[in-house]
Amino acid sequence: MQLIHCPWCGPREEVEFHYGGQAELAYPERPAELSDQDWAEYVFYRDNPKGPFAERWSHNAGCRRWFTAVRDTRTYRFLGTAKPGEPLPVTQQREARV
Amino acid sequence: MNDVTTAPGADLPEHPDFLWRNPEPKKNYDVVIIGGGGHGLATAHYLAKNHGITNVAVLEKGWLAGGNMARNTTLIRSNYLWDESAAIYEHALKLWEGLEDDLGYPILFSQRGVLNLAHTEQDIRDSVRRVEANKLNGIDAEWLGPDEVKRICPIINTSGDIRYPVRGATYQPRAGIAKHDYVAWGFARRVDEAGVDLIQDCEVTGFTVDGDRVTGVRTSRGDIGCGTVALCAAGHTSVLLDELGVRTPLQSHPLQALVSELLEPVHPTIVMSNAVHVYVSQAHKGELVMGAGVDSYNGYGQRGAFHIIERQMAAAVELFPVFARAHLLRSWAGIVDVTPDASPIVGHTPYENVFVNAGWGTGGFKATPGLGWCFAHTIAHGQPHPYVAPFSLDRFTTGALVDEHGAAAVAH
Amino acid sequence: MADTLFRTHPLAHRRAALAELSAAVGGLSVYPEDEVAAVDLRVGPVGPGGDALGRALGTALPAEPNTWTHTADGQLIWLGPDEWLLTSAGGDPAELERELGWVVSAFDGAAVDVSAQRTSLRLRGELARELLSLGCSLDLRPTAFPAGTCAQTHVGQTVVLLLALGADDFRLFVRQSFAGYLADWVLDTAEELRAAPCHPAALANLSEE
Amino acid sequence: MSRVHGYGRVETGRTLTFTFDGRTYTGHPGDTLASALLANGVHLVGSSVKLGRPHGISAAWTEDATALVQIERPFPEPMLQATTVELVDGLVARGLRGQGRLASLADPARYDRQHTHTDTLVIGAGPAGLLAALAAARAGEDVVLVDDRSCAGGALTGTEVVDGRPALEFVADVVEELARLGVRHLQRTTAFGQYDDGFVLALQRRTDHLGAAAPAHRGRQRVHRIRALKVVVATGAQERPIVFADNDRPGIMLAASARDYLHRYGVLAGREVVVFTSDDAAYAAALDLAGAGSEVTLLDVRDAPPREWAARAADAGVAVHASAVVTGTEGEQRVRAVLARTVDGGIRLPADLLLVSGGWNPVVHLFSHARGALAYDPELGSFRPTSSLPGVTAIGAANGTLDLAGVLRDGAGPDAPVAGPEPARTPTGIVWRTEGDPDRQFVDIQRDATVTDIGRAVGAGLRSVEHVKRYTTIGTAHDQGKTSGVLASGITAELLGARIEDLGTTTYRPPYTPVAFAALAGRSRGELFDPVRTTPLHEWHVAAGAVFEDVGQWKRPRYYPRPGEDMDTAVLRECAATRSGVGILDGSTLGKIDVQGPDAGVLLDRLYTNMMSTLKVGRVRYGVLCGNDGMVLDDGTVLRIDEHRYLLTTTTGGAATVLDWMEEWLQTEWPELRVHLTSVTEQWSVFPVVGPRSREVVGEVFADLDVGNDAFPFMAWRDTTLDGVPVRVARISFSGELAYEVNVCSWYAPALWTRLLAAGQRHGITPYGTETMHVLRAEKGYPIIGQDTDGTVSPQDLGMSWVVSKKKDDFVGKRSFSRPENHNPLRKQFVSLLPVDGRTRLPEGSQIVELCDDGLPEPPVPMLGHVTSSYHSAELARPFALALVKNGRARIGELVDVPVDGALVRALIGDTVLVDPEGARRDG
Repeated sequence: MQLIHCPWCGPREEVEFHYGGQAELAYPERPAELSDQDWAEYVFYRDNPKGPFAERWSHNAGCRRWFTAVRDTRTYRFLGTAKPGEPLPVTQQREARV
Repeated sequence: MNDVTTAPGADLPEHPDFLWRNPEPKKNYDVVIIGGGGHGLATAHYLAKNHGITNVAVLEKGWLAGGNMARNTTLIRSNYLWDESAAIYEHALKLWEGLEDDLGYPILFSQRGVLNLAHTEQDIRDSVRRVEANKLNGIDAEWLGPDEVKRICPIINTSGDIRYPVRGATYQPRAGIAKHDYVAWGFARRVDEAGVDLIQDCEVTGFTVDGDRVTGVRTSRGDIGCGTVALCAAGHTSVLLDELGVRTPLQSHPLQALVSELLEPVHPTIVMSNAVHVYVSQAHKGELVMGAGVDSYNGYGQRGAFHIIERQMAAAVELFPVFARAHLLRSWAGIVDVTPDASPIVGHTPYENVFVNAGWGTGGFKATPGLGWCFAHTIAHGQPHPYVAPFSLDRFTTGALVDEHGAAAVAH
Repeated sequence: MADTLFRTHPLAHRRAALAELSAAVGGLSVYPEDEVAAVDLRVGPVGPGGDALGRALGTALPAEPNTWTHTADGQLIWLGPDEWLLTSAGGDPAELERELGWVVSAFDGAAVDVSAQRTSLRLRGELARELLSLGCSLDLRPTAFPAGTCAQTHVGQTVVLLLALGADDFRLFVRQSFAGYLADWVLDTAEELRAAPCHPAALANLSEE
Repeated sequence: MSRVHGYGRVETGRTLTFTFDGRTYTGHPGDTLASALLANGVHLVGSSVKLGRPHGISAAWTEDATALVQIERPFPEPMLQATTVELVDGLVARGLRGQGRLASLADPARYDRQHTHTDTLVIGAGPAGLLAALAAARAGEDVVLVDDRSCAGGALTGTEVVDGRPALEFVADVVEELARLGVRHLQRTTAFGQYDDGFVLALQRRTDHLGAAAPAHRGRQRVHRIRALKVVVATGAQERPIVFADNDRPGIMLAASARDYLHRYGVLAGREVVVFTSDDAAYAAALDLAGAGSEVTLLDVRDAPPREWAARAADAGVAVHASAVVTGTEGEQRVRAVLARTVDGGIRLPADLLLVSGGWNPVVHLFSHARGALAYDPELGSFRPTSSLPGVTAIGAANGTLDLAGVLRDGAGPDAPVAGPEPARTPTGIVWRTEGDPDRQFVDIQRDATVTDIGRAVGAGLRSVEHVKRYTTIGTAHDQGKTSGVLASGITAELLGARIEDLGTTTYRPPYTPVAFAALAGRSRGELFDPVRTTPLHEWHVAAGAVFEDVGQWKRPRYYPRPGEDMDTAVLRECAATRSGVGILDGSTLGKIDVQGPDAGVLLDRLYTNMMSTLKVGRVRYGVLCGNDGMVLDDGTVLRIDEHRYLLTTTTGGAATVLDWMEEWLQTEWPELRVHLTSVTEQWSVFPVVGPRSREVVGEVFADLDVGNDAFPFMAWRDTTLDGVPVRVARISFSGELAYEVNVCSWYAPALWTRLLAAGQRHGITPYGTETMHVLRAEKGYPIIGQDTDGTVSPQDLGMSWVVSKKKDDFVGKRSFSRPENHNPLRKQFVSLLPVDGRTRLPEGSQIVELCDDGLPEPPVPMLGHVTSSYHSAELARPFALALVKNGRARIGELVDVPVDGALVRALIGDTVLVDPEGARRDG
């Protein structure tokens, strides 16, 4: 059971939070102009790295605010959290893929 | 002193004196299967048996069948909602029914039936829908009322005054359990006999690529050339495909399970409840084997959060009051690879000689022989077997999903 | 027919059981509180909107997360970075919403009457923290959760807005539909705190140390 | 009796009576079942699982692998270790062969959990843990100390000297000071799992040891969920046996355990004792037992036994054989003789107790749970922590420190109290097994798993300890390999010719010791298993005799049967009353979201498939929400309250999901939008007043409201007041009837409900439940999201293209509508089905097939779709259904078959709207 640091409310138990998957996925500017494949990538495809991963979390049972966290998917350890608009707390995933 | 006369598990068969060689990898193989779990081994088995392809290596980064195969709760059933799912799982179930003979290995396949409980009006609708679909697909299935549920599994609390009373259940009599290690080792022994090299402690770290073909794999035990690559790496598929620059809509999540101590038989079947999130069977030696839902976040850690276990225990005691003083003996987690529609991805990749098999979520074990059969066919013919064709990657582009969430959000 | 529409407290049916509990357990008092007007306020915390709202309320908005302040007849409670709950014992909900809505709308804010959305349960006495610790994962040590702090968190399996009013004095706002559950949870959990009708030797042994 | 005068800490002044395997014995408070059995000379406790070999008591605490018992009274509990069951009066137990038995009744005991936060958690109240706790407490830290035994002191027997006084006096002093310093000190509390961020779970046994005096209202066991900034693992070490032939007989025990029985319980476990050791610690056991009156012979594997210990042994009359190993034992129900090889050749030593010590295994489980790395230490012959783990330290024997002085230093640092002089330690001889018949050398005694089994595994080609574990089942029994795990690694390495360092050990996983399911369930049982949500009218519904339905966590009235009515009758009555007169529903569970801000309309336009920004103040619009995949997520009505304010409703089940989902879009995608979302689900109670007489009822109650059709048309809302209380009335119809949804602040819900009922009395106003609501809406073809849809249904599939805006450039899900599959002509579409016989109600969930005149063909039979809703209609005087059917709208007027209970029911595909297709009633 993790202790997750909500950027506003501070450390709270994992059960107060909702996981939102990969962070930094922008809604396409003009979906109508995307190919079916590109649209499918936006809707369904997510990174799945083994290592640091930038994710969305929402402090559901608390302040109801969404924030970004970088978490290591091997150890589950949170490397940092950030409010929306703030830079990512830690450099994240694609190290292995760029 | 005590009145037990037959020892629990005394009738469990011994393992054979020889299982497999531990060969050094060769320079080249016709087919390299990445992942020495149930699916990799079954694929190798049917490649040899059905297609005569034996110049094959199965590369396993740890110990053979040490991933989800060693961590699952061994439930086998085919009562899936959609035709596409029902077809592959039923194909698997039929193979399970003959697998002990095929492998010459006592896999302890025990067809004790599965009850999927319904607690709400919507559960009942979903259950009837699935039962009726199963019947039309030739799969044994029935809808049972609470009294019949009680008859099949007397320890279920079917009284009306619990928080979510049991309103009935679907029942598939042919469903069952098998002993996972025995299954893996049965396949492994056959595969080894056929001349396939099982290579453990051999982690694939990269690929050598020539245009749209992969010519070899880089491993912790050296480079290995290959004609065809077959990915059977479950939760690690994304990591491997990332090396090839191929994206898949897979997410890896921890999935926990647990066992109790050995108990005198009380639980003759398998019970699953989606609404209260638990499923239970009693294994051959008497331990209660239980699982729950997946942990919400991505993880490769083979462990999960304890509140999931606590919730699962609450559900178990709610449904089976006599379990109150059974004891949690050991808990563990596997890494399940989940797709957006809760159905697998099997078939082509952008590389012409690389085939993928992943995304089985909680259904991997039960599909083992069926997938092995169909994936071997796919590799041998270069074209998806009809049973796996609906599970191509391009369904996410066309929208032709096989969405098993709705009526079968039932994990496992 | 009555002349005015009467109010019904969501915990009316638990009042007697809670009173019995409070009488039976020394060091614990639990009771449903009277309804108060409550308005959910949304406005940017820093800048003219927050200032204007503060002026209207006669007190600055608590900017520190997990804190609350007194107002003339109620409380101003931090709910989120741009969200507060204002309670008012004497206020008229609709009027309050209208007046504050008029203030915050000029700053793209919002004011919503949520008077009946939640109800509150008061928990007092030296055993109050002990009771909460049986179902709340927060660090409730007096140093970590002193008077003036608040938190939205779980008690049992429901979300509450928990306020420390004093050293051994808590208010639990709970969504009205979950209020019965929370009261039942308190009643069940407080069994632990009842004097043990048992052998004195056993009592001595029950001390955990 | 083998109770020795002058030893032990049990309360000999009080006698407890208990029954084991049908015979009655006595013991004392402070005994465990195992110590009481040994005190009564009972060594045979159970038998092995596979071979049925007799098993006794082989240790004194949780490491015991053999003495498994079933408790029958006071309440049946399967498979406990006799060594950990505290004796109480009236205890009834029996020995086990492998399987425990569950009670046939529910457990009446209560269980709970408690959250504790602390600066430092110390696990283990042995000398190291006590001193660590003391140091932290003295430094002003908040400290929690947990220990699994009934009292503090750990492995201290009382013979040691600390700080110049007997060790247990020292312990008592520390315990007292800890209490003074406010340390929360819990005995009988086993830390069983360590998770992330200093999170430790510990099980406290609170009442069992009180026997009949246990207060029933108090939790029997409590799971402590402890969050600590620092965790100190001071869990000690467990003695490691040495494997030899017939090492599983009753009367064979770990050496330190025999000391424990003597000093803790005053029980001398044998009179003729052989001690077999490769470690110094067993000398203390030999000397203590000799001092208590036993004849003791000591066999030391090592060629050079520790000089000082050997001298003490000689003084005590204990014969010491160096370079000696046990090769076998004799005796059936208890060991009778020990066979050994000494430098003088094979000998046979008569014995009623054989003590074994092969060194020590640090208890690293809790450290390892938290991903602390372990490595093999060749001096210990075991695995110990190597890495440091943030916030977690292992000290004392848990970290491989075995001498008392060192342990005290581990706990207290340089200022540690002084330990009395001990003989210097001679290195442990690392011996996994002796020579002898490997078929009878048991590695995992509980599983009857032998050296032969490991040999077979290795011969079969297995190279990993995990494979060997699975092949042999070693380490999978009740004790989870506490004594066998390291041995198995050692013997496997030996047989493979590999290094144990390279082979490693199997993974330690929670729980450290078994935990009852009910303890983990805690208070989440019965009604508290999951919260029950109720509306303000719940008590009214109960009094009215409503039958409730679970909808998510809500309890909703499904119907209100009158005496003698079943559901069908009641629902037909409720439907007829509503369609012909007036009915009233408690619709308060509907999700409600207040949307405010200048960009409210923009947000709604992006989320709903239709246009919401054009809605006029005072009007209502129905809307559908889709996911990115273009499938229907939820639906509901939208009221425009003013220029910058809307009120949305969602389905009952979708309320939380929709609000979270909208917040996600707003906060993560469009934070620039000036909009705020607030849940007002419980703020407003909602009562649809439905039926041709609804206008009279609503008009009568709200005298200030013009309810005429012109002033107040369909899909409009109006504010009014009643006795000064604001009320919002909306003309929304989910039934196709003239209807007014009355919204009021929930404080006044019961009062207003009562007013409406009173006003409706002369019109026969009829409260109706969800079942009637479903029938009425189905007659109108209104889908219920989640019942008629399953996440694979688009608005177009529902026949709702009219709700999908053509004007908007984009909204969530729009792009997915143009994917190829969305234009598949064989997509399933929403239609009605009328059973041709006019009698059969098609079961919901039924599958639909093409007409088959000759009965169903062999499977697989292609399916066309399924029945999503099905009812008997009072209005139509016949059953009807809604269904999703492939290409259904093009097939209206065609017949299909529906298999029901082995027969085929023929049904006609029709349009979804079966009642009042023109909408005259609704609009009237």
